[in-house]
Amino acid sequence: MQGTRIAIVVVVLIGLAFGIGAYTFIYAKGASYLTTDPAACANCHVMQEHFDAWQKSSHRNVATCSDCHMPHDLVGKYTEKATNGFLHSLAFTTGRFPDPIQIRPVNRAVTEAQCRHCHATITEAIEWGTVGADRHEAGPAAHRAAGARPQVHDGIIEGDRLSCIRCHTYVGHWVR
Amino acid sequence: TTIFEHRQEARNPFYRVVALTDTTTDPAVWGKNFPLQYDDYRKTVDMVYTRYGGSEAMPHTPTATDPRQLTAESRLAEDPRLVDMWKGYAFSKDFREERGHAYMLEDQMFTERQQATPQPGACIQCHASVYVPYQRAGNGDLIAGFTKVNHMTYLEARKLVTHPVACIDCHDPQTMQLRVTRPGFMIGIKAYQASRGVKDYDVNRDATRQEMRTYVCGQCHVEYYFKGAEKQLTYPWSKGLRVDSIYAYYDSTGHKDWTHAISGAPVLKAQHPEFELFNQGIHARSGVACADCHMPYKREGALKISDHHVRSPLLNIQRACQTCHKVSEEELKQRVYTIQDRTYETRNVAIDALLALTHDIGKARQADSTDPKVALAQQYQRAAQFYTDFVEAENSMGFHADQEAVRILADAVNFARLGEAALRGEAVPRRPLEALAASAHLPRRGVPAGLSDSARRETRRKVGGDPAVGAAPGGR
Amino acid sequence: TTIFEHRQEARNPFYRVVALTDTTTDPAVWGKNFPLQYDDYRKTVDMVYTRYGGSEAMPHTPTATDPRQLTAESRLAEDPRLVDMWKGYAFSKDFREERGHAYMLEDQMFTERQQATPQPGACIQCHASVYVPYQRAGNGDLIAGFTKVNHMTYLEARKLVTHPVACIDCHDPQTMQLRVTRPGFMIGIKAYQASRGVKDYDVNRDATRQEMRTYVCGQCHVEYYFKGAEKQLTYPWSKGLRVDSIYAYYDSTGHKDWTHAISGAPVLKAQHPEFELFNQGIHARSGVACADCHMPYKREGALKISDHHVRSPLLNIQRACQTCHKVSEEELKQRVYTIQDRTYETRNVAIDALLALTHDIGKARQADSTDPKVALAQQYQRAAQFYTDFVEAENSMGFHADQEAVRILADAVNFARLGEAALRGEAVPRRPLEALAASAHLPRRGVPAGLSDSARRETRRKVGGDPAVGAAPGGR
Ligand code: HEC
Ligand code: HEC
Ligand code: HEC
Ligand code: HEC
Ligand code: HEC
Ligand code: HEC
Ligand code: HEC
Ligand code: HEC
Ligand code: HEC
Ligand code: HEC
Ligand code: HEC
Ligand code: HEC
Ligand code: HEC
Ligand code: HEC
Ligand SMILES: [Ca+2]
Ligand SMILES: [Ca+2]
Repeated sequence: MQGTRIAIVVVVLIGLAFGIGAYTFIYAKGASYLTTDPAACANCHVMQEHFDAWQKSSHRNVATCSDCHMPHDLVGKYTEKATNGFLHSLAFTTGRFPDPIQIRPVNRAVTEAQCRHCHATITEAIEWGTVGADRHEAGPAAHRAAGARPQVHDGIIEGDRLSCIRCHTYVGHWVR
Repeated sequence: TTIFEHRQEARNPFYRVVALTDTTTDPAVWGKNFPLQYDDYRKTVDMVYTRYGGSEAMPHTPTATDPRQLTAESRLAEDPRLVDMWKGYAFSKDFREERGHAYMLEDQMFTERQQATPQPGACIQCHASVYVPYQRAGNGDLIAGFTKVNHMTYLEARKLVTHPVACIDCHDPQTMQLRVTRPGFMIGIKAYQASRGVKDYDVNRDATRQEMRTYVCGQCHVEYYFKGAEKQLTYPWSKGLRVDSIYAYYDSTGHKDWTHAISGAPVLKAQHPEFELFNQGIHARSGVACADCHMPYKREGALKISDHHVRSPLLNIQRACQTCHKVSEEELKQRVYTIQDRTYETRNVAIDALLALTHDIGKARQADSTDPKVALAQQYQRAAQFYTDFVEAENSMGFHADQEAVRILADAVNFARLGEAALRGEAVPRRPLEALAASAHLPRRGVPAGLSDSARRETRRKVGGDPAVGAAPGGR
Repeated sequence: TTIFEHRQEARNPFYRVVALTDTTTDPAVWGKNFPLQYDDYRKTVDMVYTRYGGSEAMPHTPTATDPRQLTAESRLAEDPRLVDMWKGYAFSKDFREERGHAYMLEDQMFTERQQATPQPGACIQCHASVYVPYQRAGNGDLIAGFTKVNHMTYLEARKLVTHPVACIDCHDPQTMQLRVTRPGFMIGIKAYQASRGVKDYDVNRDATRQEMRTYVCGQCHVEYYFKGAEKQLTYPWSKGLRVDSIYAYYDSTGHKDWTHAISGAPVLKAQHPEFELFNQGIHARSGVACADCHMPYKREGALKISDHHVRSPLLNIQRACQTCHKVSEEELKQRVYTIQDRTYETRNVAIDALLALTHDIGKARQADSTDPKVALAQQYQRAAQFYTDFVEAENSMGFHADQEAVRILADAVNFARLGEAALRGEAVPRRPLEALAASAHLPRRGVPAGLSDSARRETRRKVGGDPAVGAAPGGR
């Protein structure tokens, strides 16, 4: 059952991608997702606010949209771009997306990782003992036994790591 | 894995100079490995005051029983009503503004309260580095050591300890990760979690890192009492953390801290319920931890570290608040003061109401001490007193949970009012909490306010649909 | 809508179909130019309830004096204590939950309060589109028209109007900019600004755009009274917007709304002080406006427009709150309910306290109506009543300023307590506000709480330095 449904979804997605989807992707400038130029993101007016806010942010000269929203490894990057590019183009075309736009847990996790990627050095003191080791390996304290309850908050495993965004919500763009 | 293995992978920024073990109490030794944290830790000797917090350095002429040259200001001198409020209890002899962690051991040792009443060994848990002493006293069993020290006299216990709270009380010496070392908290939080349906909670196993950033403070900044003749240090949380749950707990055990000298009422002293009140506030609800504000990150060279100079965030607004709140320091200070002034004013109103009742009961009791009206009124004083003191003793002057603090005071004034009614012989419920429930819990839209979430869901199901947001036929 | 339209709309927001002038009252005409806003505006007929807000559609059998087929639920039926609270006043006959703007004219026309007491023409300012009628009545002079209509009877005034609040009441027809059209507000806000040292404040000239997004609502969602025999509609703000300032204002004028039927006290009715309470809260302090939550931006195709379906934000959490608060809808709802439940419970406690006093005065008065103790107690009832009603009548159940709402209730309970003391013949100040000041304003660290900012600065200067954050010699 589950398998069939997934198969149907896949077929439909392929159909969309090559049919109307292609039109959508081109018309809505979904290809913008394949670049790292922030202005390209703002091709979609629904991204305009974020673009404007980014231009006033502390990161305007140091990090572009994709630096924060795309994984830094190449495969991950283009997978992410393709997925987001397609999903967002589709959403833009149908007009069916949350208002205000909200980051998805999976994309939030991407961003969290990106902060750490650039700020590895300065966060060493607060990340050490946790880097590369989430609770399934070491747990918050070495003597914590396995079987602890992992807790997920907005896509971040709140075991050992602190969320950067919880304190630094403003760094990329603040739309409030 | 230990930190040192991690260092290979993650370029650990700290250099291991000495080996730390689970018996290294002296923070100076830890400081060899972590000089930045140690330097800040030592700054807790600073005395700087804010409108309601921090502390003021007051010269003190050393005496035989109190050699201190500097103390924090006397809260009794500042507001003499407190002397009447605690009449008959050691607190009416000496009660001071609290100051930095560096002073905890000497302040406990030399408070005049020690002269007024011999204090138990149980006191020591929160005023010294007890982790190693407890282990020793219990021959490697922390809880056994804790129990044993609780039974001692204060002076016996005092001999076992050397330092105020130290690195080892919050950190695992191998991984430096946070840990809870206070049996009082381990047992208390387990009872609290059980009340919420979480079985067999082990704080050092089950808490997230962010929770630990609150729990290490909750080890001491809590309401407590000494249970029974064994003076078992106990956190009264088995019914919940709200003032009402704690009062209900005391009511069910019949515990009293002392008999009020003016009114004869069996009363309770609330003490620093920071953790409990904080948990009712919007910051706790938003996942903010004590350490976020009281030990915010600071940049030291190429690193950010936790500021171990634990103090009033108002002395460090930029780091403590401005990462989350993008408004000016002055504006943030004013926001805090607005909340605190409002709490302070209402606290003052509540203390007046409480004392009026206390004195009225005193008079009635002198006239006829067997009058059952007096006994009933005393119950209301007990409640008014605990509720008022819950906010008075809490150290943020309402900031940690602003609406809740003032709600508690409103209830306190109401208990004082009902106590007067009881004295006049009017019919009031035998228990203050029943009176509160009768007044407060009028259902609205089919949903009684103040229900637990599960009970609320239950009611919703009964009345059909979610009355929280229910559609009715529109008029269009 | 197709993707083409999306891109078109982005460039060309509005189409001018008809010419609007300063006498175009009918919103349907405006709707030709602004169909999206007009569509939403008409949705205010919807009746959906939340735990404390929105409204519930109740079938009503039309009668000779009240032809409505649907009304909002009776608040008197829900909480019959309100009948006693307002005994002797029209509100004890009929008081309902308020509903959408579409109903404002019919609800005012057909409330039973109209039967209980003939109402003045002054009522109409807030229940109809009066901008053009006022201009007409004053021959082009808005204020003159306002004054003239105030003097009329309600039924005379009613004949001058056709629509509930309409586009022209908030918008300039040429620029579509917001404007204030209600003389009551223009005069009131000017008096308030004068109390803060701002001279000659003209709201339509001096307010910022963000302020206007609150002021257009503050035109009606405010406490008011009819001054003198001329029934001049007046906002009691010349001493400030806090409940204490408003009460002080009424005390200084000696105004009463009615004589309480049970106690004989000269009492006041508070009415929808949303603007006043909101201004004491953290959202106002942070620069958030009514329209941000009650008329949030919504995406219509490529456009962002203001949602003219003015309603409870809890029915629209995503747009109303999530722009600023990045937490789930359910969590936001629970945050609001936590605040509201706490307010509601304390409101219930306050009402009980107030009614106990009211009845006690009633009894004492029957025994001896000339007893000076009764007159004094009545003053305390007056204060307790106004403070309680200030929160009861405010429509957010405390959300607009959570701590302040409960603080007000705490003071109300305290007034009730002091009223009983007065009845018992105890010495209490002649004026409740003096009693409040005597209790509340104990100075701390040299700075009396609750001082105005300028007075505080003054005190600071006197005690030397800024006692808010003052350094003292450290002990190191
Ligand atoms: C320095 C890092 C950073 C940069 C650069 C950045 N963002 Fe973001 N972005 C974030 C973070 C963090 C969030 C999540 C905010 C939250 O959930 O509180 C986010 C969320 C979003 C969202 C979801 C909506 C929201 O507000 O949660 C959108 C859309 C978005 N970003 C678009 C952009 C665009 C377009 C650019 C470039 C113009 C950009 N971002 C640049 C960090 C960044
Ligand atoms: C085709 C138009 C378009 C372009 C170009 C575009 N976006 Fe978006 N974006 C959208 C739409 C529509 C949504 C809302 C999707 C939803 O929430 O379902 C969105 C949502 C987002 C979100 C939050 C939702 C999520 O899935 O987490 C992020 C983050 C984001 N965009 C980042 C970017 C970045 C970075 C770029 C440039 C590399 C970009 N966008 C370019 C249309 C676009
Ligand atoms: C492409 C690399 C990159 C990414 C991704 C990135 N940053 Fe940065 N960030 C920088 C650089 C470079 C600076 C500037 C450092 C300076 O000015 O000294 C900076 C500055 C900062 C600052 C100091 C300025 C301020 O706004 O307070 C903070 C905090 C910060 N980053 C946090 C974050 C967080 C949180 C994230 C993820 C949401 C993030 N950064 C993502 C490169 C990055
Ligand atoms: C959101 C920030 C924040 C969080 C989180 C927080 N506090 Fe506070 N705390 C404050 C502020 C602000 C004050 C008032 C300081 C003053 O008056 O100078 C305060 C005061 C205090 C005081 C009295 C300090 C003094 O200078 O006298 C103590 C003790 C305290 N908090 C402990 C705690 C504990 C324990 C927790 C966690 C359970 C906690 N705080 C969580 C902001 C916070
Ligand atoms: C071992 C018990 C213990 C622990 C653990 C503890 N405290 Fe304390 N704290 C105290 C005592 C005792 C005092 C009062 C010392 C005195 O007045 O001599 C105090 C005082 C304070 C003060 C008042 C400082 C001032 O200037 O008035 C603050 C703030 C504070 N603690 C916050 C915290 C925070 C935050 C944590 C956790 C990171 C924490 N405490 C952990 C026992 C503890
Ligand atoms: C559950 C932890 C805990 C226990 C047990 C405890 N204290 Fe404290 N004590 C604190 C904390 C936290 C503070 C700082 C906050 C405050 O003063 O309200 C403090 C502050 C103090 C102070 C300084 C302020 C004042 O009250 O003058 C003294 C003295 C003191 N304690 C004495 C004692 C004595 C004596 C006992 C035993 C009867 C005791 N403490 C037991 C946690 C505790
Ligand atoms: C509990 C709140 C909190 C969390 C969680 C947090 N930070 Fe910070 N961060 C701060 C504060 C406060 C400062 C400011 C330090 C200062 O001013 O000395 C800071 C400073 C920084 C800076 C340096 C700013 C400068 O002045 O150059 C960077 C970069 C940074 N943080 C990145 C991160 C990253 C990446 C994460 C997640 C791994 C993170 N932070 C998690 C609170 C936090
Ligand atoms: C009252 C509790 C407490 C005491 C005592 C304490 N710490 Fe910490 N420490 C903390 C907290 C909270 C953190 C933040 C941990 C986290 O985020 O997981 C921390 C973090 C650290 C870290 C990690 C890096 C950083 O700065 O965030 C080091 C290293 C550290 N402490 C060393 C020490 C040393 C050395 C001492 C004694 C001189 C000490 N601590 C005493 C509570 C304490
Ligand atoms: C880690 C993030 C964080 C830190 C640090 C923090 N806050 Fe907050 N604060 C919040 C959040 C989240 C809220 C809830 C409202 C919201 O969602 O914006 C809040 C709410 C508030 C409010 C409104 C609630 C009320 O009780 O009226 C005030 C005032 C406030 N904070 C002051 C402060 C001050 C002062 C400090 C520093 C002592 C501080 N905050 C530190 C995150 C933080
Ligand atoms: C930060 C958001 C916010 C702001 C700003 C705000 N309100 Fe509200 N308001 C609310 C919430 C939440 C409620 C409670 C709704 C409920 O109980 O369903 C409410 C309730 C109300 C109600 C009763 C609604 C009902 O459904 O019965 C009125 C009337 C009202 N507000 C008017 C105003 C006015 C006038 C202003 C400006 C002076 C204002 N509000 C500012 C959030 C806000
Ligand atoms: C200053 C503006 C203002 C004036 C003047 C005013 N109202 Fe209202 N009225 C409102 C507002 C705002 C509401 C909705 C909020 C509420 O019901 O609390 C309302 C609601 C009502 C309602 C519906 C709820 C209820 O109370 O049953 C009636 C009926 C009503 N008014 C009648 C009158 C009458 C009769 C008068 C004249 C004595 C009058 N109004 C004068 C602003 C005003
Ligand atoms: C001309 C007077 C007037 C103005 C201007 C006005 N209101 Fe109202 N409002 C009323 C009246 C009267 C009612 C009650 C109508 C009824 O119950 O029949 C009401 C009802 C409401 C309600 C309750 C809806 C419900 O479902 O219970 C809300 C919310 C509200 N107004 C918000 C606002 C906001 C926000 C603004 C400004 C953008 C505003 N009002 C401007 C007079 C006004
Ligand atoms: C109770 C007050 C009120 C009434 C009545 C009202 N509006 Fe508005 N309107 C507003 C507010 C507030 C804004 C936001 C203005 C701003 O941000 O400057 C607004 C904005 C607008 C805008 C600008 C675009 C937008 O949506 O933000 C248009 C066009 C508009 N209104 C048309 C109308 C029409 C047509 C009517 C009658 C059907 C109407 N308004 C009735 C308060 C009102
Ligand atoms: C335009 C921005 C904005 C909007 C819209 C907004 N808020 Fe807030 N809210 C704030 C700010 C700013 C604070 C103050 C704390 C801070 O600085 O984060 C705050 C504080 C709060 C608090 C904590 C204060 C308290 O009283 O406990 C709650 C709860 C809250 N908001 C709920 C809501 C809800 C529910 C809505 C929607 C009905 C809403 N907010 C809409 C900006 C906003
Ligand atoms: Ca202090
Ligand atoms: Ca309503």
